[in-house]
Amino acid sequence: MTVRIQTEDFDVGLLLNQLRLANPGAGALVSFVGQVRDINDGDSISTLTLEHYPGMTESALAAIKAEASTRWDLMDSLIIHRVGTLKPLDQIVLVAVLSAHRGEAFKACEFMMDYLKTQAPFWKKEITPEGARWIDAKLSDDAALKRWNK
Amino acid sequence: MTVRIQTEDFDVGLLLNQLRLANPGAGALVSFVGQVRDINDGDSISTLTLEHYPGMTESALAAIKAEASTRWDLMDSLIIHRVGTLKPLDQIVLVAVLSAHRGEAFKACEFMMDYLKTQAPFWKKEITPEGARWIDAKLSDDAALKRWNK
Amino acid sequence: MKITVLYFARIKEAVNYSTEELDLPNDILTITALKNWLALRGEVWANLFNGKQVVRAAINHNLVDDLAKIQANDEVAFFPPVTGG
Amino acid sequence: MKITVLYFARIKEAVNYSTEELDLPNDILTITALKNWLALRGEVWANLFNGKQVVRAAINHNLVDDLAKIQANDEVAFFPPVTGG
Repeated sequence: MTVRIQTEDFDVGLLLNQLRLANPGAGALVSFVGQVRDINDGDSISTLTLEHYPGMTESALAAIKAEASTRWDLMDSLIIHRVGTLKPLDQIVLVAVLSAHRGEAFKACEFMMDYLKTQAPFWKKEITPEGARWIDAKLSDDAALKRWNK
Repeated sequence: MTVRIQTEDFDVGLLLNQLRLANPGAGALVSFVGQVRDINDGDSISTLTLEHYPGMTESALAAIKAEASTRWDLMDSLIIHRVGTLKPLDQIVLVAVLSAHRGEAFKACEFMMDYLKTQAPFWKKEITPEGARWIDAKLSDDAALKRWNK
Repeated sequence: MKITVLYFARIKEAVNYSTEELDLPNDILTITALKNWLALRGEVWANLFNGKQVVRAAINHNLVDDLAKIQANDEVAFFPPVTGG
Repeated sequence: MKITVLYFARIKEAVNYSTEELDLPNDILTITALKNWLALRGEVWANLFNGKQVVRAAINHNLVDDLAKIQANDEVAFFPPVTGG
């Protein structure tokens, strides 16, 4: 069960294979990769800088993984999130969930992303031709989170 | 928009990167990888052979992708399914969906898997220490499909 | 009318071949009628097509239900419920 | 009591530093009280902490609501709604 915050890029193929091959009883691997889009709110993006809260970020992500494991029968999961300055088409985040069957893996992966988006202390600032701007949190992310209330 | 039926293995990392990098407006890539489990119904698995219906398989998978594209705003998607004889830990299937935002990508990817499981003409036969046996379709897969009825 | 019939998976193994060309009697116009007609071929066929096990059908690569109509030159396939993925 | 306060993202930029050690008056016992007290520091602080914009808080790395109690040596953080992923 891995959580990593890093500035470097990550190799999705390698990470998914490691997760999968270490668990021969697992049949289903669901993953999410987020990338920096070239255009946001109509403006082209030069760079995207991710700030975070060292210490809290790791514990928030570990808590999200732990909560997913109590809700669903998972064999392993993985969260890798980059910080620092990225450019369009760079990978931002990988969340991967391994389970015996696909239903639980899909639910757990989406749950982890919805929690990450609303509970983990990351902030995004983008540079556009109009200058620098902080990205606002989305109401749709709060709505996505509410679906998981028990 | 790619559909492939093949006996060879596939490189998930390469395929996901190609899909992602060709679409700079996409922020969300959700994928499912299915692998051959080492134990099924309590018996260890030596090999798993996938038979299919050439011609119908391709058109069924293309129809599944097309239906997903009408239901959600997707930028691209991919289905690769292996046939022939596989062993535990071999990859069976990759379904990947690229969208601007994650909610649609998660829904479309799970939808495509649920349809594939119940509508695409594949059949699995496994060799165990007890001999060969065809795998029965699961009622849970039919139930999963019904959730998508409009 | 003439049609092609394909069999897959455990049905193919039971009947011991994968495809045949058939010239149907005039009154065999639906999947149900074709199943009932095939069931007359003997015990193996009766066991498969007497309705006690689920046999799915496709016509020209489309999944159909048993009421579907068969036309000349159709490719009809019989197979167990699918189990891919 | 003494606490450490951290600021992040646009709040850090507005106050122009990222961390400070504070010795709180005896009646500052909750996040709400701390926000109101910080708002007295001047216009920049008032704009941030007068309740007109959403400022999330964490105590010792846990997200908390504004009624949460502060204890000596706590690490309190203020930041905008998060936008990772």
